[in-house]
Amino acid sequence: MTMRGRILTSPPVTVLLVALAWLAVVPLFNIEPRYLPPLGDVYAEAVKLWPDLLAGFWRTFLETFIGFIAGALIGIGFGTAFAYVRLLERAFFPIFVALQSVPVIAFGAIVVIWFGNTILAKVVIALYLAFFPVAVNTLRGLSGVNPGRAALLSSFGASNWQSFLMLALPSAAPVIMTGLKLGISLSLAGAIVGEWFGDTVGLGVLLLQALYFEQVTRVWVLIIACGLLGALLYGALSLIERRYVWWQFD
Amino acid sequence: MSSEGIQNGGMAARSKASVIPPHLQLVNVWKRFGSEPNRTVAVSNVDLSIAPGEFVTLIGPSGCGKSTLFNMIAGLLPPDSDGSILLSGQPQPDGALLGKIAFMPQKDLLFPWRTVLDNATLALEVEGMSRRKARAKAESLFPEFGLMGFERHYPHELSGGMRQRVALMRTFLFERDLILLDEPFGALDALTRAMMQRWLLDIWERHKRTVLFITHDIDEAIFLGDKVMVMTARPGTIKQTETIALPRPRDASVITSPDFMEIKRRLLASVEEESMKTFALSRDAADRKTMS
Amino acid sequence: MSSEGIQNGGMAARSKASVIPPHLQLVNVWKRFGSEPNRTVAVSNVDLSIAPGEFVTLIGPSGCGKSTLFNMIAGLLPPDSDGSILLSGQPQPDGALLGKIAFMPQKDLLFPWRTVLDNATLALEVEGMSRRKARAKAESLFPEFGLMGFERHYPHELSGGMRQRVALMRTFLFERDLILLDEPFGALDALTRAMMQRWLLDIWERHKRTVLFITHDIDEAIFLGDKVMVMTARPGTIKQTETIALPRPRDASVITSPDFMEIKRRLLASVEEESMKTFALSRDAADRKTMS
Amino acid sequence: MAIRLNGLRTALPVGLALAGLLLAWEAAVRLFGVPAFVLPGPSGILVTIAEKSNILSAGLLVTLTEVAGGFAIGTFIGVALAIVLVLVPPLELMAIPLVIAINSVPSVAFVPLVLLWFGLGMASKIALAAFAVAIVVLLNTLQGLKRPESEAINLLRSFGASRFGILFRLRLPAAMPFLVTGLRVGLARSTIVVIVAEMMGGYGGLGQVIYQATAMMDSLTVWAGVVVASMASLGLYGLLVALDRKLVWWR
Amino acid sequence: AEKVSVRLKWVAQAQFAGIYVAKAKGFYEAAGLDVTVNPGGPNINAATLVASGSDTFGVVSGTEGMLNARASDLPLVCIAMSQQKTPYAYVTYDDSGINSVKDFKGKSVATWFTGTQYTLFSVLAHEGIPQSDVQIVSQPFSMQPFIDRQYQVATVTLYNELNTLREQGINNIKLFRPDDSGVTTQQDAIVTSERMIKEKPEIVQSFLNATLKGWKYAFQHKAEAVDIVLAAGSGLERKHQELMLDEIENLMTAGVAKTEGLGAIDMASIEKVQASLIKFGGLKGPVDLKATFDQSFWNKVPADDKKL
Ligand SMILES: Nc1ncnc2c1ncn2[C@@H]1O[C@H](COP(=O)(O)OP(=O)(O)OP(=O)(O)O)[C@@H](O)[C@H]1O
Ligand SMILES: Nc1ncnc2c1ncn2[C@@H]1O[C@H](COP(=O)(O)OP(=O)(O)OP(=O)(O)O)[C@@H](O)[C@H]1O
Ligand SMILES: Cc1ncc(C[n+]2csc(CCO)c2C)c(N)n1
Ligand SMILES: [Mg+2]
Ligand SMILES: [Mg+2]
Repeated sequence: MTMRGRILTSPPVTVLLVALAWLAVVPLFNIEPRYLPPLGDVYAEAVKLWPDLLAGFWRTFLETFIGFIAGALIGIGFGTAFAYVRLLERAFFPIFVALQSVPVIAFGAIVVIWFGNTILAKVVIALYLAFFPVAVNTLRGLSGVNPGRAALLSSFGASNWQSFLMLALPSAAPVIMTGLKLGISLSLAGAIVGEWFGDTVGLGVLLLQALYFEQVTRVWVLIIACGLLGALLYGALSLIERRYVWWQFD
Repeated sequence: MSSEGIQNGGMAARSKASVIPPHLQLVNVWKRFGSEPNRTVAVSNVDLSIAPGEFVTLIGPSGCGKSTLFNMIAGLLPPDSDGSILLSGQPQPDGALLGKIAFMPQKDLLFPWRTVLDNATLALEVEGMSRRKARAKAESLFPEFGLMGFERHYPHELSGGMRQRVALMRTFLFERDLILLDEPFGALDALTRAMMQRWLLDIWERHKRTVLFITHDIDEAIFLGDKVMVMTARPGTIKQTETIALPRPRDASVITSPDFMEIKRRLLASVEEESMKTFALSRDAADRKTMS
Repeated sequence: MSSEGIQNGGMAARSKASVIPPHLQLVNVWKRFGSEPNRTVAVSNVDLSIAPGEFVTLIGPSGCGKSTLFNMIAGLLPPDSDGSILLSGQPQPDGALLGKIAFMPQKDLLFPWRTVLDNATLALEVEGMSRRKARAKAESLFPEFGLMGFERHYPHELSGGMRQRVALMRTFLFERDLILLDEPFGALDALTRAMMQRWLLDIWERHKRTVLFITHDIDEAIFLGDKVMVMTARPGTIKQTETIALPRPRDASVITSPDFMEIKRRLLASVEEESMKTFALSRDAADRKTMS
Repeated sequence: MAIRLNGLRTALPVGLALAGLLLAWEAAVRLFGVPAFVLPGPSGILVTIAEKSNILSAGLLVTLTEVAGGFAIGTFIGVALAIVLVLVPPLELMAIPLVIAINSVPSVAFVPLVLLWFGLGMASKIALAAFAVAIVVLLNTLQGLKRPESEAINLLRSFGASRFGILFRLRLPAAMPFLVTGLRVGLARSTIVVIVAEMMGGYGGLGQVIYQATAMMDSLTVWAGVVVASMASLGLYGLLVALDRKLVWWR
Repeated sequence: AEKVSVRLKWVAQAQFAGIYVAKAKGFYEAAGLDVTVNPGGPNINAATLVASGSDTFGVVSGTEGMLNARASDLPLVCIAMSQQKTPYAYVTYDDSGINSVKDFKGKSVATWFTGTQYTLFSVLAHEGIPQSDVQIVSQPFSMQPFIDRQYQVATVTLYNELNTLREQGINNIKLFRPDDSGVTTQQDAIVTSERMIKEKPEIVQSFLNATLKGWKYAFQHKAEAVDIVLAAGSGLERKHQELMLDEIENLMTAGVAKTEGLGAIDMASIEKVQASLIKFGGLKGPVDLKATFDQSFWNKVPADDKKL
């Protein structure tokens, strides 16, 4: 059972199974290409699109990555400030929760006015979306530090800075990680949609064009590419988590 | 009756104190939480005095204020202004005690992201010792604490008894003459616990520090202590101080000796009275809660 | 030495069994986990026999297989095929025991989303009793269990002792003649624990069920039991069965009586030997771990 | 009295901060003469909200219907699938990697396809929201359903409970906090995807209002739409927090 | 070289061939300009980007869009018009029972709400149909809903969507052209901001000269122009772009362009459009046409660069 389980759950096997199912299902049920094009067509389209696909993948990755890192750093900064300055939290945290609900994607057009047509506009959208989950989770993690441990450190005569570095940050790290994992997928969505506000390269651009020129097969290629990028980013974070932040928050 | 107990305990401590100053002395220490009408008096009117090198155990029912008292002695909570804490005869203003006393809290509170070794050196690091030096110093204690070979393990890989020994090692490495141990063996099963007690006495006899030790377990209190202090139900105060004249070094057989039995019988009666009170108190509280 | 103990225990049980069939009988019960080379033998060659209405306590070092044994008796784990479990003389095939025995696990396992009352009626609900009827039945037990007024509270509002009483009430409401209690008081402090023990005896004397009770605490085992069984370190087997002839009803003073002391001394020696073995075992395991 | 004072104490800092921010915004816009198409002042936006209240409320109604519908359907599907998977462990082994793979595709990437499949009406937005919600709810609920320790499951088994008994008495209640977390993440994703889908093609909704206003260079209406959308999504968030308290009352 | 940018109204495609050719062939460079071409998309407003100064120039909207922009106080100036005929048409299936624009009554008609809706409004006004009699819906940038018959009438551009439909084998359709209803609007205005005109008129002039030169070259070397476009946009289909360029040539060389040259602004048609917009309420009042459509730059473009 466990042996079989391990084989069944390994990613390559899943990919293979899905591919086989795809191959079988399209002719079997005579599915129209607009619902699901044959896998062969999708593959051919991917090959045709290859250089653009690669360039787009890299560009979208860059936007997501820079936006995410910036958003994470700022988020951790604000979360920390909120955790340590009660008044700041009481005054601004509710406003932040409200701002989190602002659909930036809806006024990407204006973001482009503000930040120009550079990569910056997409980065800012990705940043904005990643920022909130990270800030909220940082606050949650830091304010959930076990008071017993904090007391222990102060009984050793630790300074606030020592307590922060030795205790608060590591004990909040698992919660912050959760925030980061939420943030990265939002960042990717932000980067893709951000590209719809005028750009030349990127998975989002290709997606938009594919729709404009009614190329359903290409939409599938792009969905798979987006999924791959998403899995890559999320997987990298999970790996970092498993490696460096394996303990539990209590 | 209970006020008499305090008088006696206080007197005895004071007369001893006149020869060499007591290592730790508490004079009329109170701690009140909140303000009327929700005031909780956690600790009331505690006077006590501990000589250098003494091993004093403190028992009392759950919630009677033992941990609160420890927090004050460790400098984590200021006592109310009507009392004072003296260390080797010196009164200690608020905040002055932090960093002066080795304190081991009720739970082991190991840091899960640090290895056993790095948990042990925590206090040394806070004091600013270099990591290399701190580790070298800690490593030399590992055999004695029965933790050889576990230096690079993480706390979650240890059994309860081992975790407790790591926490103790951490406390011992923070080299202060006065050690406060808040129920260090509370989470252990009875058999492991018995072994740890004997081991602790062994360590103590070799390091000769002053120890103040909280427990719920009368056997443990008698087995370990030079003196056993009994606290009353909340508001906690010292009700009785029993000097344990059992010879040292003590081993397991002491527990079944008639002298031990005699002391235990006396303390049991005293403690039980207090336990009953807490029981009644908690019931009252619940009643009040359900009514409101 | 230890095989002798088993023989004696087994013989005694069997001779009793010929008069009225024993309530519970285990014959050559084994439990092995995993397959070679990672096989763990948790329980080996256990023979025991409990008469109806008897209160049997089981002690043994941590990890010796006590909970595994209980899981088998409760029907949660099938014993290895070379042994069998008999209930009132009837052999029980796999799965047949589920629902026949009232089992209280090591943790209280109260459901935080249920009120105290609804936690107590859990087993009745599973049996299909209507909610109204189940509640009525449970409510009548509240005074006896010292939980009056707490019916609508949630578990997190209770103290440890109260939670444990709710778990016990849940077990008692699942009206089966055989009750398995796995260290019910393990998480309580010594004082609360002492009170709970007396209370449990009181309840037991009134309800007269057959009880099999796991503990780590020798005092507890002697104070409560008609018989104390000692398990060896892993692979756990019954090493010794001690009949406790102390008169009932027992009260706190029994603990300090010479008879009690005598039994305790005997058991202590036996248990300590096993504890030392586990200690050594765990060290071996750790050594092997660090080496690999 | 005490409660009112407490309320005031929490409201006061936020109120002051909010007022300060809005004033600074208005002042900056006026002082530097920022044109409306770059950034209008809050007063202008407020006035526009009032003026265009019928377009906005019509759009809001559509968007809310879509989000709510998607939420309901997505939650149902997510929970149902999670239950099936927990009851049939081999299925879970096979399905989970697939679900995780699908989960890593940002849901906005599906917008074009879903518009093709379900048309421009509300159905496509509901489908997208349902999809976004179902995936997170499935993963979270599954995690919650598997949360109970084996000891608790064994306790119920010892009472003679069946799989379903264990599911309803133990697994489902234990999964509630996880479900709520899933809903919270789902809310963020579904509002984004619904608004984006409305912009890409729709007969109504706030996304379409914002889209048309963008095209018509009517930046005040763009901002009015954005503010209304934010308020609505904040309201939904509040609703979820309340639901959290209701579903997970025992914490 | 002066760094400037030009914002397009849509994604890179042959619709903007002249711009890409001017850049690729070095016409801009020769004019002392370092031009970045920024594509547009469905969700951004190119006009706003130029007005705000984010982009220096733009190929945005058309007659109605310019009027609307000025009515919204955007400091935007049109310096040339690319397409001389209305590039839009309304399509319906042969079996829809719709035989003229008059039959739109009671039907659902989709059009782009990105300014294009005003053309529809004008057409309806000219045909004497009240807007409220027609169910007008916002058309997405995909034709699929029309293919699925989610509405009876859809809007197409002659250079793109119409070809898309044909490529998908949909030929059972008929077309209604605004010009046939007497509505002619110019599209793809080449614009810049008032500030540029005031501060750097010479840059504006250079840009316009090079752009029109690019267009002329594109029409003279179509295959090369398509190559250049394909290199600029990712994943474009050659065949589709060739068809697009053909149609764009039709549109850009019609009307006044035939006599006066590429990019000419047809003030007469603009006045007519403005009058009809005001008539049905699409515009509150007349705007300053002189300021909106500045012909002075176009007039100074060397004939060689613009005359066909
Ligand atoms: N910060 C606080 N505010 C209000 N009440 C407090 C506070 N800290 C402790 N108390 C109360 O003071 C009383 C004493 O608590 P304390 O933890 O000192 O008891 P304890 O004797 O250590 O109990 P235990 O044996 O269970 O550890 C308790 O009733 C507790 O609820
Ligand atoms: N499912 C299992 N698979 C493998 N090993 C197991 C399993 N369950 C228990 N064990 C092992 O069997 C041994 C006995 O475990 P058990 O829980 O019965 O001990 P115990 O006597 O109840 O200990 P404690 O006093 O700590 O509760 C342990 O070494 C444990 O690791
Ligand atoms: C939402 C949307 N708006 C416009 C178009 C068509 N389109 C592309 S470029 C352009 C300008 C023509 O001069 C037009 C009208 C579309 N497909 N989708
Ligand atoms: Mg305490
Ligand atoms: Mg156990």
